[in-house]
Amino acid sequence: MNNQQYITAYYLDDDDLMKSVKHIREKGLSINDVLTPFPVHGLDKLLGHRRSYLPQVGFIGGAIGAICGFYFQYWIFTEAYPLNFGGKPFASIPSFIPVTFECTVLFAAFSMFFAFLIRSGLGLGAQAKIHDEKVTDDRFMVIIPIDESNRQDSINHIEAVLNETGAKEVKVNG
Amino acid sequence: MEKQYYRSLDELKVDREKVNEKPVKEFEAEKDVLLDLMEENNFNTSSSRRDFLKVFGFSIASAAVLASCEQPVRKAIPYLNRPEEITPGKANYYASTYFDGNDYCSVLVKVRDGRPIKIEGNTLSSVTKGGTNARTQASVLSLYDNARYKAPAIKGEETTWKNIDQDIQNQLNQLTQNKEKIVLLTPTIISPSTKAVIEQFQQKYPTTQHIQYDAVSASGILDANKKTFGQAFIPSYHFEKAATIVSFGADFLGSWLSPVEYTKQYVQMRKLDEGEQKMSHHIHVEAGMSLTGSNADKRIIVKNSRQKAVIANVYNHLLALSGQSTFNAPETSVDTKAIAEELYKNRGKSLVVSGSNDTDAQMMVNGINQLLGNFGKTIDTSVHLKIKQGIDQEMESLVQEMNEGTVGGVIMWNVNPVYDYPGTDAFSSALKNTKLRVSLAESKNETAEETEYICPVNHYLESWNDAEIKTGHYSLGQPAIRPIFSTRQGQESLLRWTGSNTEYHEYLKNYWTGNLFPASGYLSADKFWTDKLHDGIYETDQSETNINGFSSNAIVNAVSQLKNESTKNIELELYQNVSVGNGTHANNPWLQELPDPVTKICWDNYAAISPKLAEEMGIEDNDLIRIDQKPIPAVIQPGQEYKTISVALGYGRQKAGTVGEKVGVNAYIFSRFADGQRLTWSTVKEVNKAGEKYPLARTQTHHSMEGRAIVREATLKEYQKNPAAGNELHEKIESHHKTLYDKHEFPGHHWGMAIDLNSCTGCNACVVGCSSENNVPVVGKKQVLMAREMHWIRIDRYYQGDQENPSVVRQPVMCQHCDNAPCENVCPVAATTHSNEGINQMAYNRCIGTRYCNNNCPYKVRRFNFYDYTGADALPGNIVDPAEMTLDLKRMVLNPDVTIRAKGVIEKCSFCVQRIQEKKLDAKLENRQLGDGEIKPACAQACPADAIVFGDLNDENSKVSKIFKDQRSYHLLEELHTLPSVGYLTKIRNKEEA
Amino acid sequence: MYVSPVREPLIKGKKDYNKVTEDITAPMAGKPSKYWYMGIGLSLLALLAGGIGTVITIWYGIGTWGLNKTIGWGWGITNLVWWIGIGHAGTFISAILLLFRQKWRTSINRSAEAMTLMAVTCAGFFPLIHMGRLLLGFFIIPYPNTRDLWVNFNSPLLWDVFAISTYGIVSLLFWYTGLIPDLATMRDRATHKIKKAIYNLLSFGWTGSARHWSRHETLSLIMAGLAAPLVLSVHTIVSFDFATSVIPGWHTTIFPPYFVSGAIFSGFAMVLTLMIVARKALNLEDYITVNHVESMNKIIITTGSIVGIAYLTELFVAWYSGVEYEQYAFMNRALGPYAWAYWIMMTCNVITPQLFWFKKIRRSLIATFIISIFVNIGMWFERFVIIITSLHRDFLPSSWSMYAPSLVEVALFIGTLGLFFTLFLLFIRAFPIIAIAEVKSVLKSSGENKKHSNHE
Amino acid sequence: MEHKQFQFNNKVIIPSVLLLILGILAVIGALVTDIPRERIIANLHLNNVYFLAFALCGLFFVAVHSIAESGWHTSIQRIPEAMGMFVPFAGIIMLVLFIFGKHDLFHWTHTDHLDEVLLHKQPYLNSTFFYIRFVVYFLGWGLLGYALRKNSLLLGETGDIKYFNKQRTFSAIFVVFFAITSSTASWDWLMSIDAHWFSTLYGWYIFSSLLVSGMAVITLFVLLLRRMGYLPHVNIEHLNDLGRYMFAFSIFWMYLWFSQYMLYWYGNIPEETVYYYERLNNFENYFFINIILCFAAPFLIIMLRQMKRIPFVLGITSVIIIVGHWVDFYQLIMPGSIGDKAGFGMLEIGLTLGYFGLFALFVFRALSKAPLVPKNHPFYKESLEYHTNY
Repeated sequence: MNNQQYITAYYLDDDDLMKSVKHIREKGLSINDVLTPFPVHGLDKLLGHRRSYLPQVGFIGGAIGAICGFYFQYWIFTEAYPLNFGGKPFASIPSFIPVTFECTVLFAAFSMFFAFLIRSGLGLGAQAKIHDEKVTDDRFMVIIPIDESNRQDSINHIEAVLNETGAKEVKVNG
Repeated sequence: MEKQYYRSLDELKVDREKVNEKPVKEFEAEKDVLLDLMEENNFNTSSSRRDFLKVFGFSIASAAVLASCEQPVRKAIPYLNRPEEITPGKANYYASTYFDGNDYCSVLVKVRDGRPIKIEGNTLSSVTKGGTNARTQASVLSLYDNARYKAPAIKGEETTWKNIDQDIQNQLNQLTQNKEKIVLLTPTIISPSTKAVIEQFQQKYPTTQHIQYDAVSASGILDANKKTFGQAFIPSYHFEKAATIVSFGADFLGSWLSPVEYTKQYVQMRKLDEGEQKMSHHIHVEAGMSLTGSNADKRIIVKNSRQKAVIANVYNHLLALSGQSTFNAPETSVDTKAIAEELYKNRGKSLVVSGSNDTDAQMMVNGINQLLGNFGKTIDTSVHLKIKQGIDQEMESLVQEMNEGTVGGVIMWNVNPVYDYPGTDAFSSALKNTKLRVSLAESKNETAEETEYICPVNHYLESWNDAEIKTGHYSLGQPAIRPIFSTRQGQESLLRWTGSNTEYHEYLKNYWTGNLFPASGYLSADKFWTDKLHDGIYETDQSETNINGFSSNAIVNAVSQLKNESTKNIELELYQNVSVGNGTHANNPWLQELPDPVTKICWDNYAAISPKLAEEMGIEDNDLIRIDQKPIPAVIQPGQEYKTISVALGYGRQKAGTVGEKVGVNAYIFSRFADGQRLTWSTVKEVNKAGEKYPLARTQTHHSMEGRAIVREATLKEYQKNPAAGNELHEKIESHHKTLYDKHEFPGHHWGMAIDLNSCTGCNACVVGCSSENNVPVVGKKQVLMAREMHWIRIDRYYQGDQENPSVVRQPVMCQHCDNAPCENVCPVAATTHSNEGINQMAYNRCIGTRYCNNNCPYKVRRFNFYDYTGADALPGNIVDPAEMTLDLKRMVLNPDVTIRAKGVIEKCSFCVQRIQEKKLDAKLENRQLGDGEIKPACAQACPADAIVFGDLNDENSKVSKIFKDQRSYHLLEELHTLPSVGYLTKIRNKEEA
Repeated sequence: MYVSPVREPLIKGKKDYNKVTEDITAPMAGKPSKYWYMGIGLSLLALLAGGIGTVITIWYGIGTWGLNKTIGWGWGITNLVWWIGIGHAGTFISAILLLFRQKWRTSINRSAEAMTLMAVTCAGFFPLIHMGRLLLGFFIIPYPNTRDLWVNFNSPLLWDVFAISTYGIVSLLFWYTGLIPDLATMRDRATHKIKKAIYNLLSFGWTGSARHWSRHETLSLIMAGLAAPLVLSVHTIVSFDFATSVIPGWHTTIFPPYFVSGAIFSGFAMVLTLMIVARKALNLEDYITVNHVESMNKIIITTGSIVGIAYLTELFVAWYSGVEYEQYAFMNRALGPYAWAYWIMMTCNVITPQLFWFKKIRRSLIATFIISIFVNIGMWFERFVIIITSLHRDFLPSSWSMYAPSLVEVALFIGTLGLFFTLFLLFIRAFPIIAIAEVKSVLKSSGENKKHSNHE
Repeated sequence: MEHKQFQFNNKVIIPSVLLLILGILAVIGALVTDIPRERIIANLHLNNVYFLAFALCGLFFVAVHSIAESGWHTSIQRIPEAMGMFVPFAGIIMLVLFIFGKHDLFHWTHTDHLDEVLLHKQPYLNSTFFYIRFVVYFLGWGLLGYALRKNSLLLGETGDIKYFNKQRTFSAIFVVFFAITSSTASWDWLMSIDAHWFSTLYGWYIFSSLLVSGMAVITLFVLLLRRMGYLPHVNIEHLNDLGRYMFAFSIFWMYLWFSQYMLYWYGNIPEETVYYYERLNNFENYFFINIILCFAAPFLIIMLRQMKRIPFVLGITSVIIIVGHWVDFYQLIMPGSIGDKAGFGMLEIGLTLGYFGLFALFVFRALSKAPLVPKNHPFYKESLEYHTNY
């Protein structure tokens, strides 16, 4: 990140947060991010976030898993090494279903989990920029970027709007 | 079946030398099956075939080395020049003769890389006709018994043959000089050349008396025949000619005289092949449940003391029927009239035998057979069975003389009277009164241990021998391996002591060329000898000529003195079972682990008591009881006579080796002499509960079929009306068979096996044969108690009907090789699959031991290696091997064609796939079709009843295909649609009601 | 969101967000109590017993167990199924209850999921140790060996390998996904440097960003959607181990759903057993309330009744089928030598849970605790009955046999109990055993203090 | 929000009656042509059972949601309740059919030539006991259904917690009763058609079929009523939930179907496989169409959240499921009862549509008898403010 600076402020209640986010957006300020200790319902809509594509990723992952899992077994039983097991046909399709299913779930879960981590920039060793340690406890923090071209005005404006909403600890943050 | 019989190694020494003079020829490619196989498998290394052979030679050489001395086994010398008859990896078969004084069998010895590994029946013999019994099958293991005497010993100190010979000769000379009696005590000798050796010995030492001693004798028959025919002999019985068989306690399928021969004969009249409508009717009178009794159509329960009365009554009725004067027969509750009438109807087509040693009883049986005109028809008096020539009175006198101190020396050859003579130490104490005690013994036993001189004899597989089992029926025994230890065969010892230096081999050859060759019609004595050695048998139509006519005077005399014996006491009956027999082979683990065909108990003998008596006395299975103070575990035996307790002989050996010692109790002490004969039953004074438990290892604990159609049966009448009688289910089930997927195709062969439940007598030969062929581990009593025996084939036995006198059915069960096998489906690692020849195959090295297949097998034929029984496991030092089967010595018996299985692996019947492959290759190399019946799995091979037929189901004309189409044919649990490749034929009983 | 006043609060006491954090993280702070040490001592002792049993089994072989030629599976597979069953509660609570919008799950899903993972670990031990050749167990992995041989995809045991490992992995991912925000809380609360570093590493850099939350929720939901059929599939496949065979008593079509419901039944019982103790010991009574216990008891009575109906259905159809083997198998269960086990099973699984029809009992912690233990025992015996009584007398009476476990088998079972409790005790020291963020999200709608004043 | 009372007017009566007439015509048509009588009876049986299943699913839906203390369902619960009112009538027509046609349906009723297996089953499969069970089922379902409905109306009207608790009790009793009778009834009316065959799972399999097809019918009625301007408060979230139910239960049905099929396929024991053998060899089209309609189609169509939120898609899926499970019942009944006399033509289509008309008449009439929403139900407000994120 470059020198972009932000103003952070927090609220102690999710309802207050919702109200103020609405207010801030109405004032034409862009909100960089909102940090909350738990998922606040309806916040996405207020912030104008799109719905995540994770389900689609999961579907594709699952489909790949299903096809691979099934074909893997089918190939082994009919091409690689066909064996007569208890008189069952080589392509003993019902027998392939359980493993196919498990592969589907496994692939879907993996693809979604890693898509989630990658998309969110999370992962083993990823460093969080911690604005306030209480954010994961009971503080709901809004982060508003400062317009660097008009720094002081921007700061003033933002602080004013935030103070209107009853935000606490409004401060400039690097 | 075309089998190549090879002559012995020794015999070929001369030929080999000849071969060696010439430059060694490159072997012909088609002979070297294995090599070609390896090449086919693209072993494209730089090593030549010859190099490979050198390496391969190791295994052969190691065996050869082992056979000669006690050097480390693994040091080996490769064959640079291959002996002519040995192809690495190919087995040779040598004809030989098994006779241990008790059982006779003409056999082929399978020798693989210098080691005898398997005994098979010799089909050329008209006596045993390729059949074997359990003990014959197991005898190969005794060769490698660690309890064998390994070198001559004087007073327990090992010595050289020279020393011991000198000592003994000195002493013998001394005794002869002093005119002191020398006794040569042997079991029945049926070897003509040995008899000549003994005669030679007697000439050298004239005070020598030769006594033949049979622990379980036929002295009664000999005596009776002496009285009625003027000569003590045993005739030839012909069960195959008898439409009605009445046996009074003669267990002729299990232990009486010549069971293999009789089984062969008996089943001829029991088989209902190819639409045969008739079978013999078998009535069996006995007290305990014997193998034969359990096969009878009608089993009449009579205690031993009353059997004579039954015989007398039958005789009396027959006298009446044939219009002769009757006598005052003691009363009996048995409907003897019906028996007599049936016999009378079948004059000349009936056979009455008795297992009793009571001369009177046997004479009456002779009288009955005479009245029925059976002599000359079902009983041949002109051909004598030479087995069991021991006269009990001679032994009795000997002990008396020894006690009196009139016997100077005793040479005991392969006898064990200290163990098997009646009373606890009657013989042992008598023996102490002799000056010279020599033992010619094969392995550790009670008698030898009480002698100063132990001269170890060869195992029969290391020995030359001959036998005349019946008049004119000769057979030869030849060594299949050089003596493993410093042993010498008995004949040779006797020859040495006479001062002769002739090798017995020479002696034998001379005897044959001198005595038998002239009448043989052969032009060359050498040719005669090599031919007979190749065949193993030499049969002539000689007959005994000096038999007097039948005289009934003695019988008349005897019946006039019959008393109405009646006792309320409990009687004790002693019998031999099919495994341990008379006890000689007690140290053979295959036999010890062989479940009794009736009780399914192994590793012990026990007191079989009737359910009623047990209830009265409050005895349960495994309760220790005391019979005249002697503790013995009890087993409740359905069909046992109310007040008879049966105990098997042959157990309770005190000195026999690790396996056989202290297994069970010695029941010989209960046998007794009466009227000059040794009897195997007696009355007991008291029987009481000891209040302890003694767990008996039993391989089958549930005895009812629970009304399931497992063994299907019908009566002969029903069968005659409808060949599918008892098997109606089969057609019904077949018609309902629906499948959700098509059967796999078996384009080449589809192996199948048919088992005739009518023929199977339950003799267990197949079980040992299988163990021997397939290296089936022995697990010991403790593991059997935990139901972990490993047998690949078992004989299920079920009782039906009331427990007073139930009917018995048996069913050999091995892997059914189902085409829809529930076991194959579930193996996660594909260790068990179906071959394209219909075989359910196990890849042992792939198995990880989930036991899932075992659970899923409806037949429960899969066996799991719970411990390391074989030493094949990767982790050393945790072997469970109660029978010492992992000793290098005993491992020599392993069949190299069959992998030994590691701990944690499932194993099971493979249809002897190694035999299938071998025969297929043979046929391929010879560029011909594989013939039907050419392949015989070990069980089918061993079966004396020919109950098991193996072949190709894809071949319409094969015997097995035909049997499968028989209306009696069905599959076990066929309603499960497992599509087994094993079929059974319903059991048909020749009796009135179902 | 509006919540009807008829509903009982899910979180008791006057809580705010901070209080929630404080309460839930309290058990991890400070030194463990002496009870904790006693507990872990006992658990480790049990684990040691299991370790000894394992070594004996591997060294001497399966012969040290009580199995025989007829009965190839005994306590080992009984324990496998039992543990796997217990492992079903966690995912069921998280996934299926989530889909069915049962809010009360939020207080217990974390620990239940953790128990799932622990139980699956214990379960996974048994198929390994019961193998005759454990050292060659890798054969079960589908790879072509030197002879190009693969594995047998027809085998339910192989399906098990896939099912159990997939279940383990997905459960772990699911559990961990839920744990990430709470780990961030722990990170931010940690004062000790090393502790903070560890939590920092484990929390994957979580900030609580609204975007992340949005994706996180989607991920949780879809994972729940995946886990729901997965949880069904696992015990279904375990049931296939038995039902695909032809053995009477095993080969029956009702097994898949009946096993699943039995699994949830036993899983809930185990969760109850532990939670009733844990809520007290860790002072979490406000979060895991009697209301929660009652809700779980309702699930127990439902699944218990389903299991009961399945028992009866099996019995009836065994008779109705007219197949003599089936009939005998069930007669033998009820009246044969193992009838005692059958009646323990019947009593514990069918009769005792019916007591929960009474509201008093349903809401009594002591009664619930006792009954939950009964159910645990009953469900263990259910598997024992299914495995042993079916195998010990199947088609051919000649092979019928009896089974009793050896000390080694008992030790192995005790060992897994030790493992389970060790892991659980470590878990409560290391991770918040209630999902902090999730509880906070329902605090307003279902908490006691804000109960009557909430409006959107 | 203002709620209209449902009007049982010509707008709904005429189409229903037309369908009913179509059905009657189909039967008459079949009678005058050479269609075997057995085929008509088997079809009547099929529809009797199938439409009874809808009705029972209605009751079950209400009962289960009451027990689970669900909130969202309150706004649509009148529809399943109304469906449940069909139960008594279904009982009557079923009884009539059994009296006249049981010999064509059930081989075990031919008591003069039973084989040993059927003789063995006689203690259960005999006409007397069959009718006794029949009466017990309908008495139980009818009375409990009536109680549920009546109590629900009272609760909706008064909002009294007493009725709330009472409803829970009735529901619990119904669920327990239904858990047992749904299995036994399916054995009686369906499994015993293949009298030799058996499957322990059968009852639960039928139950799953009942659940998913009933859910589709509920959805269809909800959509229909919305289309007609009723139920304005039912928003996309409720539809989404109904869609999720259909989706989940389709998977559940497939799961049970697979469990039963796979286990019998795997064991390959003739006495079990004969069932599938018949269907795979003589009814293979129905066999596969069944799977496609009941599982593959709904699974693929409404897997994504977006699709569940399109009423039209949901409607189409409902119809597919209803047709699919009709096929399911067809292949459950036909092979065992009439075998090669089975067919598919105007009779089958017409008769089924006729039953639909009949069923609709009952449902519409019942809907008109009470307010469409339980406005004082304690959870009703939850339902109104219902929104989901998934």
